[in-house]
Amino acid sequence: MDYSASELMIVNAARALQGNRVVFVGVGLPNIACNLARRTHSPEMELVYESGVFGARPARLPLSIGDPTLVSGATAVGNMLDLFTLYLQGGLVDVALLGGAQIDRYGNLNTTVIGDYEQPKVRLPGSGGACEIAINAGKIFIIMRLRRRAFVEALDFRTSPGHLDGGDARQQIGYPGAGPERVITDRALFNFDNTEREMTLVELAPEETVESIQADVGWALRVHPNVRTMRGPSQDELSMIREELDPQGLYR
Amino acid sequence: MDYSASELMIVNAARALQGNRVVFVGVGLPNIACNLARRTHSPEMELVYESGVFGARPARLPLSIGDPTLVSGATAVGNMLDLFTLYLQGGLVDVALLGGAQIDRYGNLNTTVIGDYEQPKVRLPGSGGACEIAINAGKIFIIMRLRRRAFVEALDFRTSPGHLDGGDARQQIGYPGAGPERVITDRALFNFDNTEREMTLVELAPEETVESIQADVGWALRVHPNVRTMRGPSQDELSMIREELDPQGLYR
Amino acid sequence: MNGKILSMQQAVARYVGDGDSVAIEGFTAFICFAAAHEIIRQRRRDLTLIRMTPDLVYDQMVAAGVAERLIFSYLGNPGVGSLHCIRRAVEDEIPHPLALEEYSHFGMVGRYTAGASRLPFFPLQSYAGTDLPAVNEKIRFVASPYSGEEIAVVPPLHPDVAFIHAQRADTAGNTHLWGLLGMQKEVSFASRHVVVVVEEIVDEEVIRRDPNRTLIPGLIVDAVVHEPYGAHPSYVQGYYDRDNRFYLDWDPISRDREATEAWLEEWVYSVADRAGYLTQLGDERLAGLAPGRMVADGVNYGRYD
Amino acid sequence: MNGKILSMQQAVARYVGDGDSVAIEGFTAFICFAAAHEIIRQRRRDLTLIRMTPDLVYDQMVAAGVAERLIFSYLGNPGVGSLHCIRRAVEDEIPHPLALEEYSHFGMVGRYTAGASRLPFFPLQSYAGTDLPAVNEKIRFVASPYSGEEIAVVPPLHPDVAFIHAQRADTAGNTHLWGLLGMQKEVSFASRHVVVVVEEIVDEEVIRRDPNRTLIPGLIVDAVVHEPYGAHPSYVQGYYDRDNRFYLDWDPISRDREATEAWLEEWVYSVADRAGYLTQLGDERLAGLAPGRMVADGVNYGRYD
Repeated sequence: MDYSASELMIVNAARALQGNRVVFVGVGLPNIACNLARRTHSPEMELVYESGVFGARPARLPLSIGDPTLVSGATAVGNMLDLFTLYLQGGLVDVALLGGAQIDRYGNLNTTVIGDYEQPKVRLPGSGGACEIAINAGKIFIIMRLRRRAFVEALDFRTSPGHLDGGDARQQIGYPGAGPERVITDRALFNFDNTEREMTLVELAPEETVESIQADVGWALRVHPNVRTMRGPSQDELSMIREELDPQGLYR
Repeated sequence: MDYSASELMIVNAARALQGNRVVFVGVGLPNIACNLARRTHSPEMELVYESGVFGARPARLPLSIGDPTLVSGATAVGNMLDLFTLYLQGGLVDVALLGGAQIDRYGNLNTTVIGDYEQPKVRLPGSGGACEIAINAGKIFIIMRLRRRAFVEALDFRTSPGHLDGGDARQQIGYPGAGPERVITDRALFNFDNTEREMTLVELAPEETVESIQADVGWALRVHPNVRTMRGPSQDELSMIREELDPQGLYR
Repeated sequence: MNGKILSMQQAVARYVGDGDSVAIEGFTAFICFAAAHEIIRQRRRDLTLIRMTPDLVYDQMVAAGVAERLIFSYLGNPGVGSLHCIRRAVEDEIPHPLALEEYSHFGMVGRYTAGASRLPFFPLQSYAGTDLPAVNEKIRFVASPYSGEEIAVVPPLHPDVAFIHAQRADTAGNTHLWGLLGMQKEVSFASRHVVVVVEEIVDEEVIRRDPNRTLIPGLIVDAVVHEPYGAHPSYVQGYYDRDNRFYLDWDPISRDREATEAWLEEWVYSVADRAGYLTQLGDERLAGLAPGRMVADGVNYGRYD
Repeated sequence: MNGKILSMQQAVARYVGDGDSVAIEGFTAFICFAAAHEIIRQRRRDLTLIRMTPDLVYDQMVAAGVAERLIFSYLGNPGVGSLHCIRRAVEDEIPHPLALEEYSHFGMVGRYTAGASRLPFFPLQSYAGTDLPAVNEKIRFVASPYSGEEIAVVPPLHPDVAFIHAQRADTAGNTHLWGLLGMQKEVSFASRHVVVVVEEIVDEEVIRRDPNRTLIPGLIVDAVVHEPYGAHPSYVQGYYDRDNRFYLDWDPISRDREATEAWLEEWVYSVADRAGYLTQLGDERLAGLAPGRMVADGVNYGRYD
């Protein structure tokens, strides 16, 4: 069956969300993944947006995290103080989806600058809510394309903490949330199921090999003893994405 | 003209409020005084209640600071967090009216206990919002009946700070508000217009003398060089109180 | 209809145990006397009662002997006078001693907010120069890392269960409340369990047509109890007025221990539930509390599809 | 009609001076482009621009050279990509250097809240273990006097003036806002001056029939500007949708300095005011942004007299 790299990420993210009640959603791929999950295995899933919306029922694909379609028909819409204090810091978010321009082996993320902070080569958007989401959400799923420039040995800037320097560093510093659990990319899937909390290759897209992935990862990659193959989208998942969630193919 | 001690307090309090825009109102006498002020010299006056109401337009005499008549037709009704943080602590309250079971020469108030805290002779209501009102409101008018048991040399408990130990003690401790400016009683009026910030007798009810007041004050009373006589209620003020503000005479 | 819809008897049996901390909040309004009376009927003991203004609702509970501790900020019969049963417990240890943990209103506001926000402390401009910190070691001070100035702080409060009265909710517990919001939202987010008690159960769509009016999301609600007039003798904005006659009547009753126990027997122990209480109260009494109409103008959220 | 009703030209002339700090807030919605364009037209300089999400509104202002400093938490064209004009200023100092003061969203939420509440600091669970405190000395840490745990704090923020767009207000500035509340309330209470910009001016009674919907009281409002479609190309809940075509069109325009200046000439400098902008935009474009109706059910507050 023919599908795009984005569609592969979306369906794998949607499947990973199964069993989670409250999901903190970003716009774009994460948003499509969450809505796919709600329409397939998790109808009870509640979508939280940092714009202050809880229990959104978007009638169309939101154009931004502040789209009016997220407000009309939502369960509750409050101010951002409530969203960040009562919902996120309050510990009600089960899982949040984050991405970044750079990621390291411990799932720490950079969305601030490429190059020096004062004289940046590229000025990126910055934290938004990502820094506190990474600290307070129950767990984190990271969704980003696997590219050499993104999977780096050392971040230019640490915007959002993953497992810091690994091991029990998060517990030591006292974060409420458990941090990154999975990294979902267009070419492979990773988890952190080891005491060092180091990113581990567990699944490969059909045409990929351990070597082809290692070639685009900036550190000596930890590989699971038996690496499986990523399951592609089903026909149902594809048609739901193409016909309902992203009819214009903005994220194709 | 015939009037009660309460009516004398109410009209003097109402007159004292002239020129103040935002008034933090307690229920009872202060409430009648504020509504009298709004209906006479200060139609622009905004009434704030600790229950979360700003700009109340009560259609009847409120039975409590949480009466539904304070909500219907108000300018804004929010939660108590907003009331205490944005309005009171935020510095928007020009003047607040407070009372107490005991007051000392510096306008410090006790509304907590008579006797020992652990084994109280009388357990009083406690602070309510009085403690932070006394600290944050622009200034304080104290309204209470002048009785020997109330005007004491030393408080059994300091619930709400006045001028503390006098002088610039408030500035030293860093309070935002200026503290007590007047004490309005049924028998005399006092201010604190001296560098020691000590309660000073400035006006007497017709039948009172400096001696009769001193007899019911537990410390050597400071007296203004020329003490005036309290102005009694006008016919208009009396009829407004008796016909509109307190028709049942609850506070007569 | 999901499993959250319970009777008050079921909700109290399930969510209130001996020794628990219980918050029946609502600042002078939305005071859920129905929950208090059911807790008394089920003869819970050693409860820590939490409320900014204990009001008649806790005066009755203390008189009935369910409480061992009170966390509060203002002890009074609003607009009337003292809470005589609580004073009897504090001054004369009748029916038994009552421990007090005392704050100002802002302090309680801060404790609920810190609890709801999972904050280690809430800073507020209060308490300095008063005797309150001396009698409550939980009131402390922190220096600002900017100016160095000291500011008071209070710690988070997490009641075991909160009973929140409101106008309407759907069966999932998504709750609309209008009028005095008090601290209903914060105490709900701060509590381990939340029981919402409403005048009306409405369709989910009624809630979703006005999401800004949703004060409490079903996500944090354990049970929804449909209990019309459940806040009597306090009031519910737009539904009924405060029954001030009862607030006045309670003063002489509560001054006398026997009269208080007789009242509890007649109005709590000998009625099966709220319905029984209302029957005893009579339709005429309730009809006299009906307000006129002042309806908010509709607002258009718009349909975006 | 009192003296608070001003034209946008008058409001900017009166409340925005060179070197001032200006907050045109509204999180992805209610973004008052009308205020931004008037500030550009009046050629203010050396402004500190404050917004959680600078969005296209500050991209345009920075391109026009009004700003010397930016206080923010997320620099992006939401759902589209980069803010190229701001990047040009930061990366290449075009038209001139732009100083950045950077927080996370929660940090900005905290700065507004501390400012609105006259608190010396706002505590939040964030920043520990990241590089943000190293590049912003205003982000500090305080130890809890209870557990000893360290928690991040941010200081109060007090913009010289805030421009707040909303659906409706009365002539005194009492403002109803529904939909995404963002931080409109807090930034208003935090600012020295507040200009409310609304789609409709309504009778005071409309506001007073729903006091829970009043987000901003006239007490803190200096001026009320009646500016329909004043938030275009962003949106106003129930009134118009976001004009996403413009957000997409801005990407290629903003990538090119000349194209950007040509756009500013055509849509800002060469139009007299918002009315002129709307005429140039055309009724058809606006008609295409009209949402369907989803109206909130009325609620009864009750008449208590």
